[in-house]
Formats: sequence, C-alpha cells, structure tokens
Amino acid sequence: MRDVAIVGAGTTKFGELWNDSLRDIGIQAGFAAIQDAKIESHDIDALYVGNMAAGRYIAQEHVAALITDYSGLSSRHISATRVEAACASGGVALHNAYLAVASGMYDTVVVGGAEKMTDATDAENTEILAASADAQWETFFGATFPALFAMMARAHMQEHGTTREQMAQVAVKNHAHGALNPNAQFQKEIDLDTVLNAGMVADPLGVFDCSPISDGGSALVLMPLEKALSHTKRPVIIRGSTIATDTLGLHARPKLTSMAATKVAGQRALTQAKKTIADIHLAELHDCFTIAELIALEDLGFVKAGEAGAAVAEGRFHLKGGQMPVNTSGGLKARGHPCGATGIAQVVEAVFQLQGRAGARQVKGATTALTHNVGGSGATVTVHVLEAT
Amino acid sequence: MRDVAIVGAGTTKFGELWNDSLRDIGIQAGFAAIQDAKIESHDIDALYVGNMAAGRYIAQEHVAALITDYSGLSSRHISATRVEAACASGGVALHNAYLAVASGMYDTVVVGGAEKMTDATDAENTEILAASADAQWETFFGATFPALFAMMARAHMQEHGTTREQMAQVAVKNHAHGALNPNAQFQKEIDLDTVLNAGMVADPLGVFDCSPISDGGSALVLMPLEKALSHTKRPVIIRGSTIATDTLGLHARPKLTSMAATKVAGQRALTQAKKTIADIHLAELHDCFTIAELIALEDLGFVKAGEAGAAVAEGRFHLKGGQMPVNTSGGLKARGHPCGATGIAQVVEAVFQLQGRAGARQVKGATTALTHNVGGSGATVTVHVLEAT
Amino acid sequence: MVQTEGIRYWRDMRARYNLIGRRCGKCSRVYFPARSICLDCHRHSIGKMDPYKLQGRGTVSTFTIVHDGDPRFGVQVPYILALIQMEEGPRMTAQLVDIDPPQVTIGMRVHTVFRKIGTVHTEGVIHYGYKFAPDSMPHLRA
Amino acid sequence: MVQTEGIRYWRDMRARYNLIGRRCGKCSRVYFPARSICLDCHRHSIGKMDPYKLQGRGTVSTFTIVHDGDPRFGVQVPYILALIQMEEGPRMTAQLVDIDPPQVTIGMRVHTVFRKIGTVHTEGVIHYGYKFAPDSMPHLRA
Ligand SMILES: [Zn+2]
Ligand SMILES: [Zn+2]
Repeated sequence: MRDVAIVGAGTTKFGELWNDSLRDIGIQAGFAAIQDAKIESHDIDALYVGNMAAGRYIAQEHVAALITDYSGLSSRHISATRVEAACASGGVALHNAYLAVASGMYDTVVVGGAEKMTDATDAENTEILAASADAQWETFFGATFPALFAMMARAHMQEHGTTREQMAQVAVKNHAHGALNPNAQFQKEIDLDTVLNAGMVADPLGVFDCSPISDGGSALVLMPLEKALSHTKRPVIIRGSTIATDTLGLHARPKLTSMAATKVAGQRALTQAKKTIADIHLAELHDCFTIAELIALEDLGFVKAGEAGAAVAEGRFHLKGGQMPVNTSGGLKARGHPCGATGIAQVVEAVFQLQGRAGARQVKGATTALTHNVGGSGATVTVHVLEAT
Repeated sequence: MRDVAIVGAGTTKFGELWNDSLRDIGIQAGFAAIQDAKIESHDIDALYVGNMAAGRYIAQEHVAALITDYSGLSSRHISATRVEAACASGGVALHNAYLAVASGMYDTVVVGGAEKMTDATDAENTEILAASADAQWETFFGATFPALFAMMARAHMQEHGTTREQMAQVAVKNHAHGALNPNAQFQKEIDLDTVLNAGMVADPLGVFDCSPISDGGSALVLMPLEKALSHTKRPVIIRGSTIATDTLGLHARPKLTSMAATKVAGQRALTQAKKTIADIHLAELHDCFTIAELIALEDLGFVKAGEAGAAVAEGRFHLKGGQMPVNTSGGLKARGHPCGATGIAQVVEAVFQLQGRAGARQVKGATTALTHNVGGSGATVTVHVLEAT
Repeated sequence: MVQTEGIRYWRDMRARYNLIGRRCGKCSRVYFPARSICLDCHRHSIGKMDPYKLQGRGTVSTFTIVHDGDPRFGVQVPYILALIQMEEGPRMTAQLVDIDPPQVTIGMRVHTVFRKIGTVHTEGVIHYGYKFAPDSMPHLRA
Repeated sequence: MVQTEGIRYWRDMRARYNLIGRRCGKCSRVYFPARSICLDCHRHSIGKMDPYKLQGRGTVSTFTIVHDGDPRFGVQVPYILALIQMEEGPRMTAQLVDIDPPQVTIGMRVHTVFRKIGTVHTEGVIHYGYKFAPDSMPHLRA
C-alpha cells in the first residue's frame, strides 16, 4: 500500500445556508479544498462524495455525478463515487478515497461530504434521520434517533453513575470551542443551566444535548505521500483509516453503554498507525448527542469505562487547560452536523490543527490527531489517525 | 497494485420476489457467492453493497450495515460500504471493492448489489427512477427516465437512420437469451411484432423496449490473484475496472446519440487490461432500453457509429450464430433490472461464462468478457474487463 | 410522492403479532426479530434457524420518554420507549404502556400486550403489534 | 411522510421565470441552467460567470411523447418533452405546447412561453416556468 497524505482541506460555513442548494454547497466545499491544495481541475483523477439522504431530502440520487458535473469536472469524465453510511457517510467516503490512492490507481483524489437538511421541517428530519436505524424493528415501534441515544444514556447513568450534569458539560465545552470557530453553526458559549433547563427531546436528553439540523460541506484533497511531499510544504499523513460495523439495531448488541464498533475501529486504526492512544494530541469525536462523546472517550481508551463524565467535568478535554482537547472545532454539537459532511469536517479540523493554522483554536505542538465518525446508533464507525509531517 | 480475481459468484432469481424483503435478497445473494467461493464468514474482511434507493423505496438508509448485520458478519465488525450511483450502483461498488483488494488493505471482499422495487407502484417507480436524472432541471420539467432515452433514440434515428425495428431486435434477442437463463425475470421468447405492437411509454420506446421493475440481488467474492490461485481452480481475473462520468443532465452534453462516459470508461478499461475490443468474446451491456444497447455497441467500438441497429438485426450479437454474443443472461431487458444489483449481475454472468458453467447459454471457448453498467442517462458509466485463468 | 411506507410491513405481520423469532438449531441461541443466520454459528446455522415463539415476558434494560416523535405513525407524545430483555435471550425495542413515566425503572418486569402501533398518515393504514405493560400494575386501559 | 418536493424550487424561480443563465467571462460560453464554473475554463472562470438572460428562441434537437408521466406534477399525459437548442448555445429540457405530436419535427423553430409546470400534489403548490411553442403556429391556447 502507498502511504497517503492530505494536501488540501476546505469547508463551507455550517448552519442554515438559506441561499444554497446541495449542489452549491458541494461545489463550494470542493473548491475550497482544491484552492487550498493549489491544484488544477485537470489534476483530479477521482471524486468521492459522502452524502446521507439527498434522495429523500431533495428527490435527487446520483449525487457524485451531480457534484462532479457542477464542479466542471464532467468534461474530464473523472471517476466519481457516492458513499452512504448514515451519519458516517463522510468517514466511509474518506476511507474509500484513501484506498483509491493507496491502491496506486488514482494519484489525486478529492473527497467531500455534503448535506442539505434545513429545507426539510423538523418532523421530516426526524423521519429521515430515523432511516439510519432499523426501519422495521426500531423506527416502526417508535424509535427516533435521539431516543436510541437517550436509552444508551440512561443505561450509562445506571451502570456507571454518569449524571445529567456530566453529559451537559460536553455541550458546554463544545460550545466554548465552537465560539472560536468562524465556520461553526453556533459561535456562542452556553452555560450549564442552559443545557439542563432546555426542553426534553428524549429523556434524559434535552435540546442542548442534541446536535442541530445543519447544511454544510467539507472536502479534502488526497495524494500519495511521495507526491504530496514534493507538492506541499506540510501534508498531513493518514496513518490509520478503518471502518468497523455492528448490528444495525441497538437492541441486538450485548452492551448498551459502549459501542463495539468504536472499540474495534479505534484499535485497528491505532495498530495500523503504530501508535497508542497516549500518542494522540487532539481528537474530533462524534458527539451527535452529549452521551455519544462520553461513550467514545471510553471506547477509544482515552479514559476507562465509566470515567468519561467525571473527566469531561474536570476539564481534561477542554481546549483551555485540558490535556487532550476534544472537538476543538465545536464538534457536531456547535460546529453543526450536516450528516454527510461531518466525517470530512472532523478531518478538516484535524488538518488545520496539525498544520498550525487553527487560529484561536490552535492546540500548540500537536502532531497526531484522531477522528471518529459514527453512523446510526453505532452500526458503522470510522476512525482516522492523522500525523503532521 | 495487486491483481484482483473473482473466486465466487452468486445471484438470486430476478423478478417479483413477493416474499422477500431487501434484507432477505441481500443475504441470499451474498450467501450464494460465499458458498460458491467456498469461504467462511471469518475469512471476510469487507463488504461492499451497491444499492440505488432503499431510502426512498423502504425508508431504510445505512444498507451496508443492514446487510452486514443480517448476514451474521456484524459480530466480526467487518468494514462495510454502501455505494450509490443510480443504476450504476453495482458497477461502482465493484470498482471500489476492486480497489480495496488491489490496495492491499483487504484480502477477501464480498461485493453485492440489491434492490427491492416491486413493493412500490409503477408511478412511484417512475418518480424514484427519475431521481437519477437532474431533479431540478430535467425531472421538474417532465423528464422521466424512459423519456430521456426516447429522446436519444429519436436523435439516433434522425442521425443514423436507425429504425424502430432494429431497436426492437435488441429486445427479441435478449428475450431469446433470457429464455435460457433460469434466474431471469422473463424466460420466454418474444417476436418482433410483440415489441412493435406494445403500448408506448415514451415514443418511440414501447413497453417492450424498456427493462422491467425487478427485485433481485447478486454478489461476488474478490481476492488478490495470488491468493485466489491457491484457493480456487478457475478464478476470473479483473483486468480492467473503470468509472467515467459525464454531465448529469442529458441536455448539457454535446452529443445525444452517444455516451462520452461509455467511450472513456471503455477505452480506459481496455488500456488497463492491455486488450483491444477485438479480444472480447462476450459482453454484458446496459440495455435499460433497447436504444441503450445500440449506443453502447457503438461507443465501445464493437461497431462503428450508426451501424449497431443493422448489426443486431443481422444477428451478429446473438448467442446462436453470432460472432460476439451480447447479453447472454438476457440483459436488463429479460434477466431483469433491480437497479443496485445490475452491475454485479452482469459480472456474475461473465464469470459463469468464463468458467464454462453457463449451461444452455454457454459461449464456447470464451476467455475474455466485458461488462458495461450505466447510471442515469449516462452520467456514470463503469466498464469491467474480465479474463479466465 | 412516494407512499410506500405502508407496504412492506405485512411481511413481518405474523412475526409481530405472534412474537415469532428463530432459534439456532446448532447453539440454541434465540433471535427476535428472526435471522436466517446465527451470529455465532454463521454458515453452520443455515437451514437450522427454526421458528420459535417467545412467551412475551422480560425486564426493562433501559428506556426513554420520547417528546419529539416520528411523524409517520401519528403516535401521541410523550410516549415511553424501552429495550426489553426477553427471558429467552433477545432484546426488543418497544413502547411501554399502562404505566406513567415516573414509575418506570430499569429491571422492572414487563409482558407484551397487543396494541395499535400507529397509522401511516398518507395511506391511513393502521398497524398493530406488541407493546409492553408492567407485570405488577393493573391493566388500566383495555 | 417527507413532503419536501415543493420547497427547494424557489431558489431557481428567478432563473426559471426569466431564463437567467450565466456566461463565462473568459470564453463567452453561455450556460443554462446557471453554473458557477465553466466546463472549459474551470478555475479561471470562477468569479467571472455573469448572469446572462436568454432570448428564449431555439430549435428542437430531439423530442418524445411521454405516455407514463412522473406522478408528482399532475401533468396530463401524453405530453411532448423536447431538448431545445437555444440560439445562445445551451440546450434545455422542456415541454412543447400549442402543437400536436405528429406536427413536431427535429429542427423546427420554437420559443418560450410561460406556463404552469405542475402541482406538487401533497402540498398543492403550483409551479410555473417555461415551455416552448412553435414559431410558425398560432397560439392555440392562452
Ligand atoms: Zn448458533
Ligand atoms: Zn469558459
């Protein structure tokens, strides 16, 4: 396998992008990454697009061809692939773009993720997001996406004594980080009471425990490391790239307080990268709900099982004063969560950090980062380990 | 890049599979391929699934995780990726599975395609299929999928003098082949008058010029060639695997009587395979409509532009007496066209032919085959060149 | 507008009405919903996954009170959703009824009751299936 | 039931009502629908793709008579769908009106007329936009 590096990264603002359609968002993200990489259209061999549900949001499938076309790349007839894995669509797209370069078939690959969600009503979003769970045996019986994570949260509270306040601290931390990110959907700090007093969505998860409905797109440009080194000053190397799966239905898993797919994807990625968890300087974790960040911290081995709540409350994962900042971008919670884009947006943040251009969010001296992207209630998980050159 | 070979192939019957859900179909196809490959579950490293529109057909996204789960592979937390490229979803899934093995990351990869279409009404199918075209600038103005191909057909008739009878001969040929395929949706020969006298769908295309609405699934098992040779007596080598794109909208292309993406994907695949079109002994071409097979024959170089109609009518591509049989399986027309499965089903037929186990459809002495899978009206095209060992 | 939501559920109707899962003939592990391949025995279980009727008794593994429901089924919010650990082994996703939210506890014993699950509003199809009620409580509603 | 079909079209309403495409400031190629990147000039065209109004005149490149329509828009079948080669260069997908199917020929001259395109039946939203009518024919319908 060839080593693969990232030579460009870009993103749109996340939030309600009122004037922009999915094709606008996809093009803007791709162009930002291409400009950042200082490459030309004719350098591009292939495009990968992560998108969850354009078929249902805007009655448009065939999204990779759409983005290729409107990016002006159809005249070169490049290869294009759309990947879908619910909210892990971005991470799975990146893994496949990584393989495409590692294989030796393609030298310059653009991989982007995009989702346009705010055209749909809240109720429609509830329904579309529920399609990531088991439609026949979960959704049919009344399971919504927040409900599945709420049941994990309650099990975690029962098993480990995790508190609502500890979960809420995840939201407080990530909003504090988001306040420093000019592309975040929410750029305002919030306090603990705001989270605790918010209306309930699925008990014990309130509105501020949930990531928002967002529009947005993010993109990366990949090259074989050797070529990247001659092309770019500071490429970021993909040291580990893995996908792991689990049962689609939460009910079918032995443990409700942990995601086996996160454990496996994380271990495989660290092994591939020849690193241990202690080598990681910062991480972007999939905090679709506050409880999800706590479970990810435990499953990846940043803390022991049951200890994440206290560790977050102590500030161990804060940008300011923490040992290993988590979700410096604001995470899904504050940066926003346009599903198909999220797995790519996490890596964009890691690239900016490892290249020392994260501005007010910069983690000093960071050379190794980990990103973690979850689809559904944990049926698909991708982990990437990234290293500065 | 490692050479990649196919060590197992399997398919469900195509047609209206009344008792089977998408997950049933996916499992059956995968299991058929796994049995054929004589491998065990614990040998499998990754799964690729081509599926067009489960989100709209059955409100179920996250289809790769679903199939992984119900195939019993979630307990091993294997990597799984769903790929969507309209009716080319299967071919694009195969290309990515091929890269996954070629890269060196995965040794045993199952790639399947599946679609469950007959639960939806005809009108719903018209709408869902239209999502493969440009929803805003084609579908919105009244374009259906048959209408786009009908406009290509009329342009072809005008430019080259192609006749309705010549197009109809494609249907007659492919039904004759389908009659020999026990897994085909239609296993009955039809005559020219049946095609010509059928009701119009989009003039000049009648009901018998169109492939049917189908349920079905097909799957393959891939390995690196070296491993395949020690595992299997007669692996089939993937010599060429390419994707090419074009504008999503038909209106945006310079030519209406040819698909540039087919030309480019075909040339790239032959170059990669170090073959010429004269080396091909049989082909499975994407005959979603009769005109599509004629255009594919011309674009791939089997005949010159404008000569396909006469060549088919002369019998050059018939199994019985033809020089280079096309769509021995019955093609999309008679075998059936469950969109996500088609690109894989074509390769399953090629594998059976190259391994000499195509039964009554066997092309004697065939050692090289080509498969051609189209998404939308030609915005995505994949071509695979396969060789017997 | 695609309105297929009502169509596919009939395939599971018998399983849903009668709690019919499968038992692996090789290792005896019970599955609900039905699987045609055992997660432990893989290919050795194929053809040996026999229908198996659950008795409908179990305990609450975890639960939530849902305030924002899926609009398709016209369910009144808030409702209680739970994962139920069945005596035979599998865990099920279902609603809890005949109990007020503050009374629900993890570990409490429950049993199935047959109820309306919801209505697919575009088609007016009414779906039926299992919910769970507490063992110790009187059945407050029919 | 997701009913978003009506929502996104407003973004294109102005372009659709007034035939506003874009012209590449570098090579002068005209696009309809609008593109933000020229297929020939790629990145050199960015920021130079200026709005450009088409005059609405062209010729029929190809056409079909559609007997099975898309159910969403409530269009009466059969209707004529065509690709129109506009004088300014781009080709457009649109319906032909004010003409009977047997009279349509490839190469005939047509011009835009503003008409109802269809109704999104779940929401009752009526969409308007361009269709094309033959130059030589009297306008049979308003
Ligand atoms: Zn078993
Ligand atoms: Zn230009």
